[in-house]
Amino acid sequence: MRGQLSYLGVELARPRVAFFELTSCEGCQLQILNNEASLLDFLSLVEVVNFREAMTERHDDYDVAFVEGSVSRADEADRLRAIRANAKILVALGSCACFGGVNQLKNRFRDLDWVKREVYGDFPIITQEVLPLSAVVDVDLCIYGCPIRKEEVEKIVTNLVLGKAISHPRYPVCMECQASQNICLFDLGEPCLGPVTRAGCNAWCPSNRRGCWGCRGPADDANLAQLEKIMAERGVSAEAMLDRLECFGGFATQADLLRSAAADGRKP
Amino acid sequence: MENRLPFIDVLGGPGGRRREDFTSFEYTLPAEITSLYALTPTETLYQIRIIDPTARQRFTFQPGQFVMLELPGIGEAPFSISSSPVRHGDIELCIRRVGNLTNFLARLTRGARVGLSGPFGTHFPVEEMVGQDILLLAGGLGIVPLRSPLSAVLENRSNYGRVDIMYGARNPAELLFTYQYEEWRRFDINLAITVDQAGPGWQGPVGLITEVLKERLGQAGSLATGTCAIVCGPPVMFRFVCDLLTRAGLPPQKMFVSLERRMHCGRGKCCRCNIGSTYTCLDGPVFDYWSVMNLKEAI
Amino acid sequence: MKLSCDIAVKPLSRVEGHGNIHIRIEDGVLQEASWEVVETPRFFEAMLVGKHWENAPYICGRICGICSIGHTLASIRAVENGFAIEPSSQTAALRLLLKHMETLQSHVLHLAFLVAPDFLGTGSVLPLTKSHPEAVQRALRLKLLANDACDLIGGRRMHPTRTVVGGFTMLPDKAQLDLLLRRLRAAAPDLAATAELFASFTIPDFVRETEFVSLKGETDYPFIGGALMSSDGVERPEAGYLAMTNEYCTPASTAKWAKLSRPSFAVGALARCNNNFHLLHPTARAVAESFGLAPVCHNPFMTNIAQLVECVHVMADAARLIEELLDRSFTEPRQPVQSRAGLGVGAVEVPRGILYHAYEFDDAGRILHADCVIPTGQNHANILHDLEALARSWAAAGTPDLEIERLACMLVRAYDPCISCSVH
Amino acid sequence: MLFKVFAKDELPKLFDLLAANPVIAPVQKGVDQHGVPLFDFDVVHDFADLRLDYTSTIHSAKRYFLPYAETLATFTVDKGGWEKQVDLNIDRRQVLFGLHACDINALNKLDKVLVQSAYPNPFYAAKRRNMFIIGLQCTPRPQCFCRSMGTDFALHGFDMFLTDLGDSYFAEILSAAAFQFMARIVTREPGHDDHERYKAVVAEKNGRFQAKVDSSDLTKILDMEFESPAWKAWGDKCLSCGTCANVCPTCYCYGVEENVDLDLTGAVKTRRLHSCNLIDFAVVAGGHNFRPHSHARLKYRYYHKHRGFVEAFEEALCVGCGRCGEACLAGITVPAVIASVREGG
Ligand SMILES: Cc1cc2nc3c(=O)[nH]c(=O)nc-3n(C[C@H](O)[C@H](O)[C@H](O)COP(=O)(O)OP(=O)(O)OC[C@H]3O[C@@H](n4cnc5c(N)ncnc54)[C@H](O)[C@@H]3O)c2cc1C
Ligand code: SF4
Ligand code: SF4
Ligand code: SF4
Repeated sequence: MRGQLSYLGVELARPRVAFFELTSCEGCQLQILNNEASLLDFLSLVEVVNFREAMTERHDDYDVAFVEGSVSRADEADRLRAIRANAKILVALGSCACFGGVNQLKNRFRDLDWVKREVYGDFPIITQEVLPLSAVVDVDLCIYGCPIRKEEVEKIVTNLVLGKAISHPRYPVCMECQASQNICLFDLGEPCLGPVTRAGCNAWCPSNRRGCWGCRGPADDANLAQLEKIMAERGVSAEAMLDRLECFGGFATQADLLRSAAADGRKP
Repeated sequence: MENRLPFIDVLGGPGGRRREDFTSFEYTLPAEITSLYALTPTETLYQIRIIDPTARQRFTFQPGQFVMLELPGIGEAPFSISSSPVRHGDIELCIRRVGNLTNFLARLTRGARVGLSGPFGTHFPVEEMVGQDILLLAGGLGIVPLRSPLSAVLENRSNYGRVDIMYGARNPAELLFTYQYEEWRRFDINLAITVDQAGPGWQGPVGLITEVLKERLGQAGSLATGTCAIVCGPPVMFRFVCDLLTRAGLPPQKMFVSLERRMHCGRGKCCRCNIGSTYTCLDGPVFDYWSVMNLKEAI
Repeated sequence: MKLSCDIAVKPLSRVEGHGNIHIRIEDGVLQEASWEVVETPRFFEAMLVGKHWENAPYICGRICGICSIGHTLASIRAVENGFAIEPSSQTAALRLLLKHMETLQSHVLHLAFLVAPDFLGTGSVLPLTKSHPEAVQRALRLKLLANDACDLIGGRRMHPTRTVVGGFTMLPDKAQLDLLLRRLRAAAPDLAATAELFASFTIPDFVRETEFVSLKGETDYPFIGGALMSSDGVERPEAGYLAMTNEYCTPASTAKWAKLSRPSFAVGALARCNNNFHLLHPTARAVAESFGLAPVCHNPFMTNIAQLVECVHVMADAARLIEELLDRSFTEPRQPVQSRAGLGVGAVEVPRGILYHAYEFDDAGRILHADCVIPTGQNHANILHDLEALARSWAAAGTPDLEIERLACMLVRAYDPCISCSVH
Repeated sequence: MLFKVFAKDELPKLFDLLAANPVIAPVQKGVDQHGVPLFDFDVVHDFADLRLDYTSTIHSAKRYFLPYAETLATFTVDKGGWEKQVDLNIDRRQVLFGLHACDINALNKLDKVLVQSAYPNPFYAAKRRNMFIIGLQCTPRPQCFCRSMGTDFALHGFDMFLTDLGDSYFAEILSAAAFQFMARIVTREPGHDDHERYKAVVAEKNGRFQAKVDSSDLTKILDMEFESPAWKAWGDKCLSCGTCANVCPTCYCYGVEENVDLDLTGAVKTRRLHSCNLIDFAVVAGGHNFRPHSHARLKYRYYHKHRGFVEAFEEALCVGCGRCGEACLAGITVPAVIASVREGG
């Protein structure tokens, strides 16, 4: 039913792919199912051998493992290591996997006992500091975004099949935002992390008049010091800048710096 | 309907424009790979022939010029023609695997279709070198563009004086065109080869190409008047080699270098190869050293 | 007759998140029936502490990828209620339309991709692309329509970008809305054919009496805000949600469980249908009746049918909303927000049931304390009790292992659990 | 050149005649946080949507000639080989209604490099030739320095050019097509009064310029100040975001991206506007970056525009529209950069 794949006379292997999730909202996997128009083409390009969200069958011999979510418990770290051992290519799918995502927001409290009590009272529960995949295993490829963009996943998978290198834009979101003819949000009085965030989302948020919150992490050579000045000049509070920087974990280092600089007692 | 302004077809419709003007862009000649020969684990020599015989015959080029080679959806990139200009649209390209296009090319087999456009750029003025001594200095992949002027010289060897090739590679395994060295020597070419690191069985010199050049200069103290140099290699090499040659009395307009920049069109439109006012694709890739010396950021 | 079995499904597939089923029968006697939720907690409620109100909908939408729109809307509603902001009628209409489209996309995804394989005897939708290509294409078309609509109104189908406290950052283009209306109308046959497919399935016959909790509609089938009700007769205002949920921790689960008049209750499409049947669009009611779905239905497997009925309802109601929106001239999309100290609660019916977000604010509008009660969390106890009852009957009947496993999975799947969301 | 004068209420009639073709014109896109209207070019259907009183647009009209992203070629691929299809992405004439002189001059500059040089770009040329352009006299803003760049008046590159004389328009007619359209509305020959009024309007305009760039000897100064500390200072501010290139009417540098279709039966080659301020602009094989620092890239932008282009075409690749300075969040403006480099830091 599915013949050998080939392109320009070069025979291509159909990769066996598997999807896994750790601590996450499972949205990035869902984005793949959200590919209505091209889902069937996508499915004929690869052989899905493991996708718990969509299918019951599973196999452990896969070439490419897409892992969504971050690591927040010891058992997850073990699962991740096992996946790493099986996979030829391990892909971090989405911001949780790449940077810790929103999950890492709890790391800012340092005091994990307080965090547990706040939600579960005295009931015992296991959790640890939230980590991106790369803190536990080697990651071959990152697909950024919260959520990921299906067009990007399709392009990446096509390139994987073809053996083309996967490269992300190295420049910031502004580039795509301006090319979308948007009014810059700063002109509307809204803060935006577009000038420092890695492009590739096609300025998803600014095109909808929502400032960028940096879900794709920093662009190469991001000039955060200048953005801080710009925000301050325009009357954006340091807190609002920090909220955005710390939201998805991509700017964790800078957020930590800002937070300790502010030390504004927001910690309970 | 009279308010509708008539459409102007720039490719051929009214307006009396020359058709060729506008079709040179994105116009690729269908070509085929007639042979692939792996020179090293990373470099392959491709023979590429324009399929249409008339177009093949019409495709003429000068040594040092480059073509844009295209594979759909994989990429398009500039490559120096490495073969003799006598052969027209049946060219040789020596390509190093560094990225998408070059890696995919290496997976193709004989008979595969590629798209070719060009030739583009400036060339080494070998006709003007008649009667003179020629120094060919190459580092690494730099030997590839030098092979074309070398072929031109070999076609008319007696027209030229002393010809030296000084060629450096990182290690013996990376040396290109080893099978031709004997042939070159037979044509009375002084071939000096050096490597950064010796490998098993390596008898020749170890060290930088500048050392080899110093040795050559040392013999005569300085260079004979009526010497030309052609230099091609990584950016750092240019500076050292050209400095040495300048000190040896070679005037800058008699040294020719071939520069490499990122290119997306080869036609002076994408600006990616731009160095100040200069387009590497239109004003280069071959420059005399005088022009390059005066270009900020060139080397 | 077979008398013993030990079945462990670990983890259950074709659901959102990780949950394990374990059933052990020895000599015809049920020894253990468990529903274990092993998902890792993310501590959203803690994350919000100290954050300015503006963060809440943005962060909380990330509780769940499937119902991110519902979470965002519940979060926005909680903030707006806390600050006593009344959304404009334009905002309310757009939010409801957005909500409908999320309901449609989520229900279709569940029915066609996660549930249908069970009835057609496959492990996933993949074989169905060959055996039932039209059915798959139909579902894909419906999902695409719903997702495109979410893009149009919310800016993005998942983790919406245009929805903010006070309204929207941007309004949809009217020409696009008009196109959506035409697409909605044209999609009716796809939904009808999907209903026909489900009519050909045999829905397992199982009844266990339980309590159903949902929003209480006044004039419309309820989705966003309003009073809370249960089929056992409990009624509470929105802000009194704690009295409806009574969350507690249990060792079997990293999610909190809930109870009301009985040891467990159910929320979701079946609960909504049971409690507000008379408010369904007439065409939806007709579909319900054709499946023999009438209040109060106590067969949890009928949740799938209730979802189908709701698809019909939301498509019809969405068309009405768009017509209304097209008739009015749009005003400013966003109203100003003035924060104040106090508590805000937002209750929203998301695909899997009633969802609550509640925040307590300080004077500066920062969150002092947050609480989110997720529909699947409220369903966990009911799922367990259903499993126990079913397992007992299987033990008595000597049902074969494979059949037990299949039905147990189908039962849990019928609840369309959103497990990672319930743990959050 | 032919001059005509017509009453203001004739303009909607002219618009309606031209509206048989797609019309692109300045419209209001919103207001900024201080209530100042924001304009941009867009396709219009109704004369009432036109904002001929616009100051400047956020983005230039460049994208109607050089789209930010454009398909250069598509390929069909099968077992036997492949075919390339090239479409210039334009199949009808369009009308650009209300372009200021600076922007017309920007097109004239682009013509030089994209049409009147070796290997003309047919994608640009086709759109340029098929754009019927109505120029419009502007009211300079404080940040406009077109007068310094010699681009405050357009001599060619348009079909007709309108100047608002209060109750009527003064029209310069350059093309036969424009002449034919003018014959369909009520016009009259300009009289002495009209000439006087025209000159007064122009004098008034000239008096409004505030920003200045001293471009005398600039090519040489840029060379001499190659190592100026000013570059480093500006580079530290630069966000390397490419916004300046996106809004600029004359920036045309691009990159090409090739993608294979998901079903492996075709491919697309896309041209995408790039910016010399982006970090990867000058990266070559092996990852070597010729301009790894933002100051080197920023300097390069000025080198290309105010030195390289001047050497090649005897004019700068900047029309002084001020858009880049206004769009730049870091506040990097052409007059300020050039002044500081002139001073040697
Ligand atoms: C005038 C000229 C002549 C050349 N002649 C030869 C030759 O004879 N043999 C040969 O092997 N190579 C030659 N090159 C280099 C060759 O063009 C690049 O190696 C090629 O573009 C890589 O393409 P790719 O798709 O495989 O790599 P990509 O996947 O595009 O990129 C891989 C790496 O190469 C860089 N790169 C991309 N495009 C270029 C480019 N145009 N020039 C330089 N680096 C680039 C990328 O930044 C990246 O670091 C020449 C370059 C020029 C400008
Ligand atoms: S809205 Fe954001 S991304 Fe867009 S140009 Fe402005 S700062 Fe850049
Ligand atoms: S605009 Fe920013 S927050 Fe939005 S998707 Fe892009 S990178 Fe993420
Ligand atoms: S002022 Fe800026 S935007 Fe305008 S033409 Fe000059 S460089 Fe371009």
